[in-house]
Amino acid sequence: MTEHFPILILLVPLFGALIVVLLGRERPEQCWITSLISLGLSSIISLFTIIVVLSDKVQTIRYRMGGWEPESTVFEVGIELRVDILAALVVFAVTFVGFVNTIYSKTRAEAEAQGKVPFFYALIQLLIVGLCGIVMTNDAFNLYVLIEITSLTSYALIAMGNRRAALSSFNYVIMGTIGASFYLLGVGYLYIKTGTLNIDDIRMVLGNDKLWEHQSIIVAFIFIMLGVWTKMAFFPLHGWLPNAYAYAPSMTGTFMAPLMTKVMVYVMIRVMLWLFGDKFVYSDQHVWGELVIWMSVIAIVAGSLLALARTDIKKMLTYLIVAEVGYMVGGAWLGNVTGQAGAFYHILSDAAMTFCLFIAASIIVLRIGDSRVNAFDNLFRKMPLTMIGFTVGALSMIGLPPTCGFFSKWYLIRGGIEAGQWEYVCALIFSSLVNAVIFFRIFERAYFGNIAGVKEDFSPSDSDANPDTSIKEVPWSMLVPLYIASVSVLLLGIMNRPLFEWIQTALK
Amino acid sequence: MIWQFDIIILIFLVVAAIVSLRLKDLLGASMVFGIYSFLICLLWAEMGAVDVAFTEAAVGAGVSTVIMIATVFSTTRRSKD
Amino acid sequence: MKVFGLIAVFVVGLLLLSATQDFPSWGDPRSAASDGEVSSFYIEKTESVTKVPNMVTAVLADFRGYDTMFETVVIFIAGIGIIAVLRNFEGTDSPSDNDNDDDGAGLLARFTCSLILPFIQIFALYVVAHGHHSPGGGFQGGVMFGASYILLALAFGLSKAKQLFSERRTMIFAVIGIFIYVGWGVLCLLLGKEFLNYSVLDSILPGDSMMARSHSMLVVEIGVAFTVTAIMFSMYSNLSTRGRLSKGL
Amino acid sequence: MDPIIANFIEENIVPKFNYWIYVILMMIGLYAMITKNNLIKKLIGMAIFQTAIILFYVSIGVKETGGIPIISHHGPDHHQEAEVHSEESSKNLKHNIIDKDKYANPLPHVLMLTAIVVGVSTLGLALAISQRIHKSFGTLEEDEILNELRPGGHD
Repeated sequence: MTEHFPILILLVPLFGALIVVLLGRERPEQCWITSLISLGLSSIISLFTIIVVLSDKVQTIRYRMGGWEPESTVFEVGIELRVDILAALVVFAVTFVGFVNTIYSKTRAEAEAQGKVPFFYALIQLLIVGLCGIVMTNDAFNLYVLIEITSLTSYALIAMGNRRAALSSFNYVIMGTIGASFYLLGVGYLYIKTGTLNIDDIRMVLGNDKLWEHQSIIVAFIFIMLGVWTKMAFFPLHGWLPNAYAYAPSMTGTFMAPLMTKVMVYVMIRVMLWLFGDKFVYSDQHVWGELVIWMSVIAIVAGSLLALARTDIKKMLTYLIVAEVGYMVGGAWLGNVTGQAGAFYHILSDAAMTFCLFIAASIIVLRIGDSRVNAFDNLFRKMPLTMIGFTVGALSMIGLPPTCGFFSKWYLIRGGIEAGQWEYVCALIFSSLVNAVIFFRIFERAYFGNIAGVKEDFSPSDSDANPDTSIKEVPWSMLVPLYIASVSVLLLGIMNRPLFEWIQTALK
Repeated sequence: MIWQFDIIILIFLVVAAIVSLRLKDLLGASMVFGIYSFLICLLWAEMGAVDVAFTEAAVGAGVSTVIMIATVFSTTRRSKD
Repeated sequence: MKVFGLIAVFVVGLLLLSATQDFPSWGDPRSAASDGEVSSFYIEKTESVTKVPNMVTAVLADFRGYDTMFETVVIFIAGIGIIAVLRNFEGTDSPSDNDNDDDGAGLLARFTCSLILPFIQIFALYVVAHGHHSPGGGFQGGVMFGASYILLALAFGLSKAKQLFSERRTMIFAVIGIFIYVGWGVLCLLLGKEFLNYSVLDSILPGDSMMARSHSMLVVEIGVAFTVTAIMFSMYSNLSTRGRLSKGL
Repeated sequence: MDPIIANFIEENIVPKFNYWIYVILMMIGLYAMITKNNLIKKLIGMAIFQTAIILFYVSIGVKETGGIPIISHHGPDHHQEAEVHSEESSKNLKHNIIDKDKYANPLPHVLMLTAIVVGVSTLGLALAISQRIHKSFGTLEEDEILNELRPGGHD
């Protein structure tokens, strides 16, 4: 039974999506329950997968689709799934965030999906299928198909919002197709030189035949990296992300912001270490190592400054995501295990804290009716329960112990010092300072209210007239996800040592 | 695989691609895109990829063109470039 | 923007061209991809292990059946995505559009269509069923079957086509298609082998395990055809009416 | 002609003509996707871009000596097998040796079937999104949409 866990994680939400479509528009309540059950089941299975992978016997589950054992050939002829501890952790993060986000969607889906509730739940479950598949597959072309599944679902989910969401979704279609097609081109260049599509086999052929110096392999690497960077919104290619996530329906934004870019970072690490191998990527003959670290420094600085310049809280958070992507790219390219493990640990912790912050921000925007920070007067008094969750996420983003943001940043800085990349270390510290400025600005506004004497072009809305009656706490279906997210931020921080050790052993 | 045939279709392909992008009338552009799909389907049949050619004939020259024309009819034919 | 685009495009093009210099020549049978073990395995062993002469069908539905399952899911996503983005359940956005009746094309077009529609549909079924021996398969046949409904909608008006293939019915058909495909894989799982390992199905299908693979390919192709037929029609009917499904082109 | 250029053409362009055309088509499509102002034109560029990549993949699978990837036991290539009765030949399949140079590589074809499907799905969804944009902005030109957004936009 345990050997079938990888495919079961995928099949349960897939069936959930089919059932939800069959249920139809007349039964939104049952659609919610169905997707809650299917995602809950899927996250339980992925939790068991972590336990199985961590047990003494099994370290890596390999699952051959269709049972095609390579008999006469050395290479795989079918498609293979490969689940190690890294994949199991990310899959658990994906399914668990999906599950918690479904709780959050309970009231919002009916309000924001305009009578298309079943399609929303079906698309979000298929998105989860795609993300889990991306993480687990061991076939370069299958990865492309799954990337397209996640892209198509996210185009549709974003375009379900208002008219600006449709426009940003269109830009996302263009950028996303360029990214995915570049990835496909890179895989084609690898295939023409190696004759196989299995990730492990490609690495083996590249190593055995000494293809590393070939121009086509170098070009393939550049194109795969460009494609993946486009999908993860690495700084100069980030154009599609802020508008898409800020204007999407809130329950879509809360799911996609924590996960989409992080899963693509996982793909990048996997491409670097498993598809091409560290001997190729970190080789001294290529100039790109230093270059990418500098690009990530620029991404971190630019993302932080752009976030500082925004007053709209959702836009601000999306630019912070751009900066966080810079952290992870830099960490993965440092060339030592500490940096890679730090980048991987940051995938998990960033997913948790972004999820926490996005839920809190969505709740606040929903209740205030204004997304500008200037409208956040006295929020600590009006919505204390929400603001506690927001504070936990914000402290983690700044990087204060015992939240997970502190530890992941700590490992990344340690990796940077080990590699001697001081510009990267400086950028990380600078970004933490900027984050502190950003969030303490919000805290000040929310705790003390508008300080008298400061003139602003902010017209007081109705909420200022009777602050105590109009703004109330939100229903439990929104607060519970927020608290689960904040608790997981703290838990990931407390459990940092065992997690980090698992990650390090898997990377070695 | 006949390479003379191959080269002629490839050149036509480039021409069709440029024409469909230069036309200011979106309906015409969609039609020329259908021609482009049909040419590329011929190319694949000639290269021995019969299944791909069949799919492209049904999808590229058929359904893609139809849904593109449907969109042009229900939005606008005008294009500035 | 134009200058920037031109520079970006030329950089990309030059990079790609610089890599073609160490490609094998076009059509070289000894190139790594064509002479590699995987490709040779498919060409030499496909017929002996699956009894299907069309290698493309065999690789598509069996060796890489997991890819094809997701290919069907992609089509399904496109269908429900278009409904989620465009469908307007509240009725018309401008009432005047609904006034004139939708009665399709002229008499000649209707007559021709009613003559050729049955043949299109039979040929589509042939393409699905004969995919093992000739080019074709579930996807191509499904597209043709869907196209026959599109033709019906063009000639007789969308309302006529919707009587045969209502929106609810398209969704059910699309779901049934994926259900057949995935369910067939789950059946292998229940019988104790890997997902999509058709060879274990010889206990319930006639013939040995190789014939079971051959028959199972037909089953999953039928599943693909269901989904593709339904979604192709759904795509057309939504896109041609701006999501109102009231009046076609 | 300059012998160096002639040599370059001889070695790099003639045997790899397909790869050159695919790069040119890809550049056309990419240029249209980046610079075109009309949304439908961008999508046509996207479709051209995708077919260019499919052209590249299909070119990988071509063999000069190879035909279509469907095994035939009655074709002119298999005289000795054609004499044997077809039922017997399927029984003795294991003893038949299939010459792999006679058939094109099937794997790129399979991959490209999937890519075509992905392409048409993306196109359909993108057309739906552009119809929605047209419904709320009344135009498909990118600059006109951005102009309309500017006064009220709080970006």
